[in-house]
Amino acid sequence: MIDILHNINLVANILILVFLLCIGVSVVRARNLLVASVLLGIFSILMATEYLVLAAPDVAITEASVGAGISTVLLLLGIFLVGEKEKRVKGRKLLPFIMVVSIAAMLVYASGGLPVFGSGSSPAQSGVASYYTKNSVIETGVPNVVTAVLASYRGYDTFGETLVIFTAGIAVLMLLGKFGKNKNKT
Amino acid sequence: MQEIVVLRVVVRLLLPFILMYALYILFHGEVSPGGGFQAGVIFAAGFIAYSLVNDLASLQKILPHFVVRIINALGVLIYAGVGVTTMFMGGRFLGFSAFRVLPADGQKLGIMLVEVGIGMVVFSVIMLVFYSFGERSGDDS
Amino acid sequence: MTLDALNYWVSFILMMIGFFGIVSSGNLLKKLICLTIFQVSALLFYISVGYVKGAAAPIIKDVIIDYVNPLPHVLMLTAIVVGVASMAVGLAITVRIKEEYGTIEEDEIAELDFKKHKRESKKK
Amino acid sequence: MIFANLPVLLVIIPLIAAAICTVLPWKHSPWALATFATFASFLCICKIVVQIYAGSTIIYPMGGWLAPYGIEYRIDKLSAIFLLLISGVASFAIVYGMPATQKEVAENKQKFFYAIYLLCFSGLLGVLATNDIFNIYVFLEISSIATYALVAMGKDRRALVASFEYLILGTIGATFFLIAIGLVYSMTGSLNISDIAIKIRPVVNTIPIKMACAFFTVGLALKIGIFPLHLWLTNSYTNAPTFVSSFLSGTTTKVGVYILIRITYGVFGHDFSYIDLPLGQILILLGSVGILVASTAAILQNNVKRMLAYSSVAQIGYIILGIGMANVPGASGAIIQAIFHGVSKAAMFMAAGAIMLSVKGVRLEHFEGIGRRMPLTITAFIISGLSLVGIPGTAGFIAKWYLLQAAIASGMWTVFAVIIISSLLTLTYVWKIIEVAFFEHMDAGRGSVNEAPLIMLIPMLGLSFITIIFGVWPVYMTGYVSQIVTALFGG
Amino acid sequence: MQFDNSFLIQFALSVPLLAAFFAAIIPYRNVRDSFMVTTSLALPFFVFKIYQFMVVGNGVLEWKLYEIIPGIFLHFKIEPLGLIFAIVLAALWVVSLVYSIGYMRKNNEGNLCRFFAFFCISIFASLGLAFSANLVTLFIFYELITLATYPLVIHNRSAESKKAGRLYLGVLTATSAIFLLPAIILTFNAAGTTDFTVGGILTGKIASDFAMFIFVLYILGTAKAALIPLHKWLPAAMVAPTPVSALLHAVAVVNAGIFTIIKVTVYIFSINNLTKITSEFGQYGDWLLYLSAFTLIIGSIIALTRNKFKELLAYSTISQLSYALMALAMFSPKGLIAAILQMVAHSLAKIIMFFTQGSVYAVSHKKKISELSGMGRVMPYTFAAFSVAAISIIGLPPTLGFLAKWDMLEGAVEGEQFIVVVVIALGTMLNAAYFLPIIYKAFFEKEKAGNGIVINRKHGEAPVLMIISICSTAIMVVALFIWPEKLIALAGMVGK
Repeated sequence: MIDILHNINLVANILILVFLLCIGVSVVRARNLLVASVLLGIFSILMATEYLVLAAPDVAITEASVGAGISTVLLLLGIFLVGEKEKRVKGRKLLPFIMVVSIAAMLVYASGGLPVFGSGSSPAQSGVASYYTKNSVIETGVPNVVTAVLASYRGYDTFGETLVIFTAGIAVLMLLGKFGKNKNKT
Repeated sequence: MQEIVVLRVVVRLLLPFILMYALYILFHGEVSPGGGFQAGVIFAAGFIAYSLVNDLASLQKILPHFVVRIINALGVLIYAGVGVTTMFMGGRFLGFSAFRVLPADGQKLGIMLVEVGIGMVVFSVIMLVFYSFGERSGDDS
Repeated sequence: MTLDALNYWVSFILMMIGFFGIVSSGNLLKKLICLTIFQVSALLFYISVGYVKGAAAPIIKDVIIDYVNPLPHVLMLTAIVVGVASMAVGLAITVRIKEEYGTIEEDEIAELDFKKHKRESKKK
Repeated sequence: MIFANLPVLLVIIPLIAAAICTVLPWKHSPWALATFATFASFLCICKIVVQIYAGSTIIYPMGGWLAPYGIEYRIDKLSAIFLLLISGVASFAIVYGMPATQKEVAENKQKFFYAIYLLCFSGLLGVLATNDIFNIYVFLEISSIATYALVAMGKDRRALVASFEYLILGTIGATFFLIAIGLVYSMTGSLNISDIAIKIRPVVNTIPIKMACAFFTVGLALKIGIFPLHLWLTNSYTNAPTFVSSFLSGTTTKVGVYILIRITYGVFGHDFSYIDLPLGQILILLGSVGILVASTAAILQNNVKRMLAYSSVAQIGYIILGIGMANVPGASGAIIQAIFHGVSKAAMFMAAGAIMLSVKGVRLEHFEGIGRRMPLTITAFIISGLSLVGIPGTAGFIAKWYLLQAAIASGMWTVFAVIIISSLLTLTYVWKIIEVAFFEHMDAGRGSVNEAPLIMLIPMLGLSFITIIFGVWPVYMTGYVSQIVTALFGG
Repeated sequence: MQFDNSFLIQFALSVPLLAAFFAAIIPYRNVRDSFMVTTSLALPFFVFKIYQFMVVGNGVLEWKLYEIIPGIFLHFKIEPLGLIFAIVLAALWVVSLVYSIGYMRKNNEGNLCRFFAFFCISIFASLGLAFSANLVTLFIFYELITLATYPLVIHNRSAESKKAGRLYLGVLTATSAIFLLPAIILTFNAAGTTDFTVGGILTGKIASDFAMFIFVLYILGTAKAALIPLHKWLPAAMVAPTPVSALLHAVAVVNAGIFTIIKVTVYIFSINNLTKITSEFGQYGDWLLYLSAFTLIIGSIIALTRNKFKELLAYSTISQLSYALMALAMFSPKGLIAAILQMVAHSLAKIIMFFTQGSVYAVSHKKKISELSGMGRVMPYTFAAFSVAAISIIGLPPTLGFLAKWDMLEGAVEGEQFIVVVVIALGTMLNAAYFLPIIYKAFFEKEKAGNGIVINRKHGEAPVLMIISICSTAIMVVALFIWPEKLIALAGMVGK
């Protein structure tokens, strides 16, 4: 039963990846910013599904709510302020393309040395991770290992994460804020 | 903006449920996917939906700017405060085990508090960003 | 079959697609959109690293089965936040640029700046 | 309880202060709070440095979870000296920054300004203190995002474009860094630096590790502003507010250098990074070319702040040279250069800012006759400038001395020549300013130009005298640095 | 004990600084000048004390401050050569100070505070150079001299003086940074120390070709010695006020160059070692000899063609310096003594000449040789002193210059380097050829009216301060011819 499941997973995985590539390309090619941002939303949703397929529900939820939700809303707001048309720029395509293709080839070559996808015995699995899955319930009493690691084992990272978004909020406020009533510009 | 009655009514009906769901995600995050971060996002999404059908001013009436700012600061302070408290209770920074006799209980409590802090920060930051953009667009149009 | 490395490949290729977008497009907001793709690809890479064939999501049940690696998930939650945060700041800056310059096209901005620079050097 | 938790206090005091700053109502209170927090963490660091000078490495497991399962803070001699640099420069800069910020930033935004400064500051400290490679990424992002915002607050609209460039490049760099972490993690299964350093040995020659090394370097090169990737640096230093450019020039790039040293020497090992991989040659090449090109560019500039920015690129080139040569004197030279370039460049930006505030401009002609009107300010500027040149008796000379020794030791005569020639170029652009400031007369139309206020003078003079003090009595510093370097090469 | 014999050095060094301090802070002219002069009088006293302590009661004087760079101290140590340089400085500083006070008053120049402050600081730097006990200390003070004299060169802030100042600074710093500093670092790496030690520190440490390379670097690095490819800064610096030119060309700067080269030759390489090294290169080994001979001849020939008094003096300085270098390049003990004597003799003579030029300019604003006719009878004392100096430069008795040339010739004959003999003879003729006409004009030619020369004898002789300083120096020149024993003895002690 597990086997079938994982076959289905594999098929879904491949399909979604192909979709992702197509949408990624079309986002880059889209001339209209509105279209691009909506496509980006779809991209995020697909990504979320991919995470679900890869058994990462927490990340999936977050990606769905942030990538598809919040960032799309922000982009739309931004586009509303800056206009949706993108000017077509000539030239400056070929050199980047060559560079990018070469780097991509290098990376794909490099990924040959990586541990096999989905193997349970790779160092990433056998490292600290196994400790978490074994002991988190005993040590923290929290069955959701991700939450346990997030909030307790690596709670300090999460503190940093909170501060990152806090910083971003203050930054946007400082750059754009009009603080409700008072309307004096910088 | 022109009136869209259906949408307004629906959103107004949905709003409590969205908020409830957010709280569920927040406090049920230990046994099921989700946690403070997602909760904050969804909580904010509810309000944003509200302001999309009504206008920004009416939203700022029920959720004023300075309140959001205070929630924002408060969230960070809760998170840091938990850590400092644990230091005062003889543990390390963010060492929740110091809260209770049983380490696990302490961890449970600490994680809960921390998640609340995260939720507050995320929610308030999203609202702040939304407000800032919204106000700009408000005086551009 | 050699589809084992497919996830890695796709994440790298996506990354490069985003990179291409950043370099080749002159519109600042478009750059931001491509930047998001660029970042998301890294997420895909991590989650793929953490995946174990046929393993369950890392929420401990009573029956002992093997779970996927939770650590990359945690890291990626953080990474997602970082991504959206930098995008928000970028958007804010873009809006301000639009207000100050009246355009968000790179070349036009450079043109305006160059004019200003020349005026300054003439002023002396 | 306090002393046990010093390592974390030095980071979270500014963070908590930042959170409070955003809701403070009164006029000068945010600045007061920021100053207080900066000095508090500076004091913590001093205490720690005293402990470490005694020879102990401080380890602090976050949340009581021992490494590698939890995140740990690990402060050794290397991180201590950089902590001291960052917090010292910050303490001087924040005192200096009050009048400038008063003029340059709108009243109702100052509390956010100071809050973001505090976040940036603590982010940098967190990077230096932590021993967890992903934690480095997180705190680096805190400081970077804060930096983008700070740069964007510049009065000139070009500041916005500069900060946008910075944001794009910085994020790309960060993502490269992230991918590199992912590669390393997938091969070692750990995130703790000391743990990785052990676990990486068996797999060190696999392709992914080499890729990871390359990715780390590229990402950090973007953050540091190594020569071909330096555009964001010059633009943002030029257009940022006075306080910001004096703070950033002293701190951010240096933290990047720290990470580069920590990872290439500490994790991969210098023999692997610089001998097995061609990294050494690449860094040396980029460094030398960068030094020459950037110094020449600095000579051609007419805007003094931009000149200083280019000179920063050149000086970073020296650091890269030292790191790339990967021998004991080279590394010592790189570290000393990093520290004292931070100090003196901060002082120079402070002086330039003070002059800009009183003369309403930083172009070369605005400096005419400044030597008479603002003697102390220009003194600070010149002392620091001479330290950049490497005049004997300043700390810059010590760094150059070590770098030349390194060039001889590794038999790289071109590098030797580059260092010598570039110090002449440096002298040229510093001298341009001295000549204008002292041997030109200020035209009468400029109105009354007075010496900068005391609150701005004390920090810049203090910083510039530090370079002299350590240039004249370098022995303590050199001894300390040699301990660091022996640890890097021995371990 | 460290303190007991080092306090003399500290006092001697502190005297010019004190004077500089007075010059900087005291706004009232008379008070300032009197303070400076009285302070400056202390320097000869201390130098004399040092002389007594060292030579009479042959003790060792050194003062080690602290480690500048790991393994290298800021370190002062007095040895005969440095002592000679210090004596010259002490004597000529007082004189030139008195003179320049007179000069500046006569031409009522501005910015006197800054002028005198830097004047004294450059003396301080030269003194530090004279006392320095290792290469790095020497380098520091070498640079300090350059930096301290720059404001003097561009004292009247005209455009041309700025250009000249740039050239001055550019050549001197560039050469010292490109050649001298690397040479020092290489020496440090090869020998493990940079202390000046009798018998040299590089002896037997490195291959002779590498040693020759380092030696070349040293020679190129000390552009203050104004060998021909690197001499451009010297004529350029002539835009400075005359006392400054005197200081630069007679007392501080050029002597610093010669001093550095001699010091390196004696205490880093050592004479014998260098003779060995150069002999290995056969004919090419004597490149320094040929180069200095070339400089000597060319400098004199250019001097012949000049009509501007100052330029003529500048080029004669160039040729005179290369006398010393040529004597040194023979790498024989006699040659060494000759070089040192030449250094002293040239300083004394040349400062007189500059003073003369200054006085003439001060009283009658005449700058050209052609205008000098008849001046001798208007300004008898000045031109008498000038003739003494000219004789000394040409190298005739009864002057110190004669002794220097004599030793040079002796050394050349002993070393069978007859080219030197020829060159010296030629040089002497050339010197005579461009100095005797001046004396002749000044004393025996009638003052012709017309072609732009206005006759006025109202100005009379120069102010008394200037006359005093000139004549006293002239007396020194003669006196040192009559009682040279102590000087020669001291010169003989160098490198022993």
